[in-house]
Amino acid sequence: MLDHILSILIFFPALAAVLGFAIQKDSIRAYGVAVATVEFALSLWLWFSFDSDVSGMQFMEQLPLVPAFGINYILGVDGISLFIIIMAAFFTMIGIASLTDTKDEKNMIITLLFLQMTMVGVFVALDAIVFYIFWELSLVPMLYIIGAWGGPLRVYASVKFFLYTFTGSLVMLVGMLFMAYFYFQATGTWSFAILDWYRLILPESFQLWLFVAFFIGFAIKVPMFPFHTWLPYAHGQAPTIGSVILAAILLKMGTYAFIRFSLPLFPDASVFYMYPIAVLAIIMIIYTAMVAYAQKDIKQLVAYSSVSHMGVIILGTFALNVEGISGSVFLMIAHGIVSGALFLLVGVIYDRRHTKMMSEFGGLAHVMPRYATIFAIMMMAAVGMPLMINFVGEFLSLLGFYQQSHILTLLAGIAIIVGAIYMLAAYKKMFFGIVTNEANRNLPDVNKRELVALIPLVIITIWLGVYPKPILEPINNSVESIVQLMHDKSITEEAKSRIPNLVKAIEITRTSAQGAN
Amino acid sequence: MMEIGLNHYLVLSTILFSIGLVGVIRRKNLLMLFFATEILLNSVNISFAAISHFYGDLTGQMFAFFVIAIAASEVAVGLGLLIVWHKRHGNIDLEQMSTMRG
Amino acid sequence: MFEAIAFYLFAFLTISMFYITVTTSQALYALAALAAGMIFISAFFFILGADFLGAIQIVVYSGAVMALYAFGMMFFDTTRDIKEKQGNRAIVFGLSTIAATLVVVIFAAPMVSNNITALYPIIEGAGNTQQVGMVLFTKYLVPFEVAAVMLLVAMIAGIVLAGKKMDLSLTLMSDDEVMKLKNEQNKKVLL
Amino acid sequence: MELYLYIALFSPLVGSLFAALFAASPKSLIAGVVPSLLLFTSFVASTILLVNILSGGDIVHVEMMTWIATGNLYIPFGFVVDQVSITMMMVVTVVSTVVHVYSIGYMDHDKSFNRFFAWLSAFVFSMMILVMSDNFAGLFIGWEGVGLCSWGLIGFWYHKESATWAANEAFIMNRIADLGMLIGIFLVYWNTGTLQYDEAFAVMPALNSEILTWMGIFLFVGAMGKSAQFPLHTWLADAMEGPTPVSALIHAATMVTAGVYLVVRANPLYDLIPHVGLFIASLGAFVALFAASMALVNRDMKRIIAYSTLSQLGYMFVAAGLGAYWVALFHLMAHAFFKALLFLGAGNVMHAMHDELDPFKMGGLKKPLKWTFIMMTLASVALAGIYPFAGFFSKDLILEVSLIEHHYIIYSVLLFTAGLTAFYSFRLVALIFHGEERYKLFGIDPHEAYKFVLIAMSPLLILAIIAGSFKMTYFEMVTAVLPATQYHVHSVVTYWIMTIGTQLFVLLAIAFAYKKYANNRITVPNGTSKMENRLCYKILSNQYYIPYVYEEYISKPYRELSEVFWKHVDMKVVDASVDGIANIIYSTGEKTRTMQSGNLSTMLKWMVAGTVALLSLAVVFGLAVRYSDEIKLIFSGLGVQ
Repeated sequence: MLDHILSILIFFPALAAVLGFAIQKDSIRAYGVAVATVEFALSLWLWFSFDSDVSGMQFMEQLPLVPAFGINYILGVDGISLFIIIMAAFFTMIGIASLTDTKDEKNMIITLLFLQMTMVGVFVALDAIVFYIFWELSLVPMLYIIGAWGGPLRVYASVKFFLYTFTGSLVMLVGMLFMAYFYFQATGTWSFAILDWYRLILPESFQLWLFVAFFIGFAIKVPMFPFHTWLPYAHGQAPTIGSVILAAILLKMGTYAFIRFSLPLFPDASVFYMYPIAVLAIIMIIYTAMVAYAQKDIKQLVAYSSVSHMGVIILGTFALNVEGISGSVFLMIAHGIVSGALFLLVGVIYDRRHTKMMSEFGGLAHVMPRYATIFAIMMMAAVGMPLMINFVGEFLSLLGFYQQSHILTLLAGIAIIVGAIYMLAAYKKMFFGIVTNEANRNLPDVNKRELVALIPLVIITIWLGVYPKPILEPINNSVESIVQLMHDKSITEEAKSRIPNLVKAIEITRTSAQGAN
Repeated sequence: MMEIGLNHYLVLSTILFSIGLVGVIRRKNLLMLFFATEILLNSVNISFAAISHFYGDLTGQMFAFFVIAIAASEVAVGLGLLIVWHKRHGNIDLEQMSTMRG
Repeated sequence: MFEAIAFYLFAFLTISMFYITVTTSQALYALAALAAGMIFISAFFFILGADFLGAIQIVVYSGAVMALYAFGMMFFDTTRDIKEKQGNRAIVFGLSTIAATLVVVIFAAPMVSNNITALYPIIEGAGNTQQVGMVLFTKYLVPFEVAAVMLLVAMIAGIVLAGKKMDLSLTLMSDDEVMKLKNEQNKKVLL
Repeated sequence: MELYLYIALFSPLVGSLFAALFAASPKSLIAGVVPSLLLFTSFVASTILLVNILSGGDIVHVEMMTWIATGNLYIPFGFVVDQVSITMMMVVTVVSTVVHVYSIGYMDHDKSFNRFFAWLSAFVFSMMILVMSDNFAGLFIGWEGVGLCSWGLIGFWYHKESATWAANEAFIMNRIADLGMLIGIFLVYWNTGTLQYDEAFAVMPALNSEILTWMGIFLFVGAMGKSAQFPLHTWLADAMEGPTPVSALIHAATMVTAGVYLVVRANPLYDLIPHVGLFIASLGAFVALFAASMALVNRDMKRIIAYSTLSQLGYMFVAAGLGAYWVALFHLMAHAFFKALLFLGAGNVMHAMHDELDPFKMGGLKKPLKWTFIMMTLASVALAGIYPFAGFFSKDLILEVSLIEHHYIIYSVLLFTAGLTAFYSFRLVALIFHGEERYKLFGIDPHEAYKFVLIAMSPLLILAIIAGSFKMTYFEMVTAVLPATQYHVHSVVTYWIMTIGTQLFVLLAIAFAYKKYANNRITVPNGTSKMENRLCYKILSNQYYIPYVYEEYISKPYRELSEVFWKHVDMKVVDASVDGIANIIYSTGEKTRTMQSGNLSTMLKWMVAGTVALLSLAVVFGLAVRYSDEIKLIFSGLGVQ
């Protein structure tokens, strides 16, 4: 079973979702929770059996799909993807468990299970075509979630979300096809396997173009400035669960793909584009943080803050050294947890008051002390308080990038100031002061069902902030192999000097890559 | 001038083709449209036959042959449809056929 | 010399016939002119030595196609003048001419550059019909058979389409009408 | 010894968590008593460690566990108890134990009693991490931790708009400085390859001085935020919105001195870059004078003490900047005791006066608040630096240092400030405790604080009096790790002239303060008196208009710029361009839809046009292929690759 655990992880939720159509409306929730829990348990088992010392791919599976064009169903997991998969399973679980009075609950749960399939698929796929298929498929359930359960502007938001990201991924597809074609030209055989591509050294001019093609697809997904405008709409209109999963997992696809595709495939182009991308990332960080500060709607604020944090992730990724990339991978997880939790928290208050306007609140700390406490913890985590999960990632990302540029890091570091400004201002508006709005006077505090979702997140936030090693170590090993690969592959002097040489045997990746063939 | 070469045939073919196209564009009676398409097909046939002749290759004739076959079946099916249309609407006017308005 | 005279003569005749076909407002004239044009075209085929094709042209067009048109026209009101729409003449003729020229350029290009060779050279000492037969039943056997099937299908389609009740469309009819139709059919079966 | 280290470190955390358990429930005494006891435990453990160090024991250095390890970066949770950190630990544990016990009385009637202790103990824990960490990252944890707790405690009464505003201001100001600190840490890491103090400092002498200068500057920027140095000082005065024990613990004794601690801790670095040190000293001297001047006219009891703290921090930075690290640390310690005492006394007064802060509305409180009066007076004497109180030993030493180092401007500024310090301290004492009993006008019946509160304060009183006598013991201990420069004025005559002169100057200032404010003619100012309309008074009472400038030229533009970014840039430019592209496609569709009129003859026309287009393309490509060589030639002629 362990040999096929990745396939099981992908298709178990899908199968369960199909069977879910046959389940009674009353018991669908229990069914959904059960399925998601099993999936989560499976993912934990995957972690348990994962060998942290191996930097390459593990649990590889292979099945030919279109042998003539080298399209194979290849799966594998390494330290970079492992935890995002676990997080996907985790969020689906608590998301389903904490669903509150949703209309048409059955369809929602089935959609979520389908979404889970696509999410896991994206992160374990090692074949570009398989990756692309899951990447695009993931849009469909999300489109449905926003379009069917969203707010008043839901159709606009969902169509915008779909078309925007879809356009980007088409460009990416073209890039993939070109990449495969180059591979064909170089070796005489077709292959879409990423590990095969890793071994291909492209001339710099090709790298530059292909990098841009991939970049557009990923950047829209992340979303990077100036491609970010679909996100506030999507978040603003999506139901709580949709926002949670969108922020926690779907956005990570973009940053994950940067590390999986852009960096190892195009090391020279990565170095070439490092500064422009860093500048974009810094604009993202500061500009969106300021936009977040101007928001009146708490959910929009969290959405913009998400964009701002994604900027730090991008910056860490393009630090191109182990510290930075490890940090950015860690921050992906951290941001997933924290922003997911913040969206859940916004959902809590939305369920009670059916408004997200901050001006409607005030003095909530009197009425809902537990809620205020959890919100404060998550807010502080988002602000980057040490000993909380976000800090480790942000610290490492910025530390890593500092090696590349001092001034840009200084600018990017403004993130910790502006982040504090909008978060604290929002918290003050919502929770401090006296209760002015009568409607808030008798709001009930968080109930058990919500606590089920929130308490684990709080625990993880602090636990991984204090002791990030269990996650950081596997990430570190995998990142080291990627950095070394990049160093070995790079052609230009510039890239050689920018990407550190770890002088470590990279044999593991090599053998596993060959094992894939 | 007196020596008839391939070019003469091709020019003739061009002229006939233009006449056919003019017919296609101008006509609004469906039957007349069919006539015009026949002209188009025939003009091409002339080219085929001429090229075949001047290059000593039978392929051109073969194509012309198949073109004739297609023209014949087109007329058969086309007229059938035309009759159906006429039965239902009482006319075969192109202007009336606007159910495909986008 | 004879060839030139014949070419110019028939060229003039074909062009004028086809011109009449596309300009006349009388359907019958158009039909007649078209038939004449077809026959004149076959003359070119004879001049070019494609006897078989010429014969086919006369048989198929002047015989079969024209007969079909003639039968078809019996359904329509052919006495009525056919109204022409007032399009932009420049567009009409311009487009036509450009298209025709381009077609010819494309056809002529390989020959101008002299890079075509005869795939099936004309065999000396055999009549045209014989040669056609040889090529048709070897290299082009499959297309030939497909063409035959196509003609068959077209024939059946023509018959079916012109047959009964084809003027009714189940998709365009309302439910009541469909039910009525069904009942009628059932009655027939019962009877 | 390691056990004691862990006890000292973690018992505040346990206390905090214990109190947090009750955070949402109504007041229970146990939530205050248990953290206090645990803090006392921490204090005892620290004392044992101190005794160990004093008796020549080894420095306790433990590595609890790995925190972050990736690439070459390795950050453990490592703790070290050496002569410097034990000094800080003693200060922290003593003051916080006293403040905890005091708070049981002070917060008696507050409904968020339990929450208060959770925050307060958490603060102590963060502070302990800050001072005990053996690496910069650990320091940063504590650094941010105390910032967080400070936020929670300043904004403790969150129903007050001003309190939450001040809390946010403090947090954000500190964040600005923390960025500098973070950059400093990055610099240390990338240049030395480690964040451990000992290893990093060992490498530093080999680095070039430019890098070291930047390192020093960025780390000091961090220190400026926490220690509220100009221009990041405004938050400290506003932070007085928090409960008074908080002011005593955080904003007088411990957190604000973290900046000084950082400079002292990084002494091997600052020794290498004396020019930065001189800058620190100059800034310190400036802040000392600057803050003291604002304290002169302020009418808020707590703010006056806050400015005095700021001023004393300036003194500490002068010492630290001039390389007299042990002197800075000594003043830090002495200052912690008497300033905490002063604050706690002020807290008693506030309680008695029902949270009235204007000393002009008090007067003559020495009778009802006898013990408080004695304590505050002694604390003020210590602050003014009168022999033989603690302040004399530490503060005069700083004056001597600046003189010996030949920085006469700094010396004279500090000397002048010493006079101002004495003046405003006793202005406060005089206004509160002497003169007419003006409080009666407001119908207040003041009562002395609880007995146990006063007893709890007494250790501070004792320390404020006798701390100076530890000077030599302290010197011997701490110079094991800090540069052991003895500061003695070479000529005995000069020394005596200086000392006595300073004493006389200070006494004169005190006398002047008493003369001016301890009489019965003082009334509550109402903005009409001649002095209040003077320009300099206005400037001083408006804090040099700095908060106003910050609000007008930083906060407001930031807010407006945010609005502009959102409403105009994001909505109107970025998003609109995306929608614009979509609209172009839409409208193209709308326009070309007419093509699909359903009219077959129109369609035929289009078909012919399309055919023409495709045919032309075919021809063009055909020609291009045929003449590709020539085309390439032409292009290369045009300079296209």
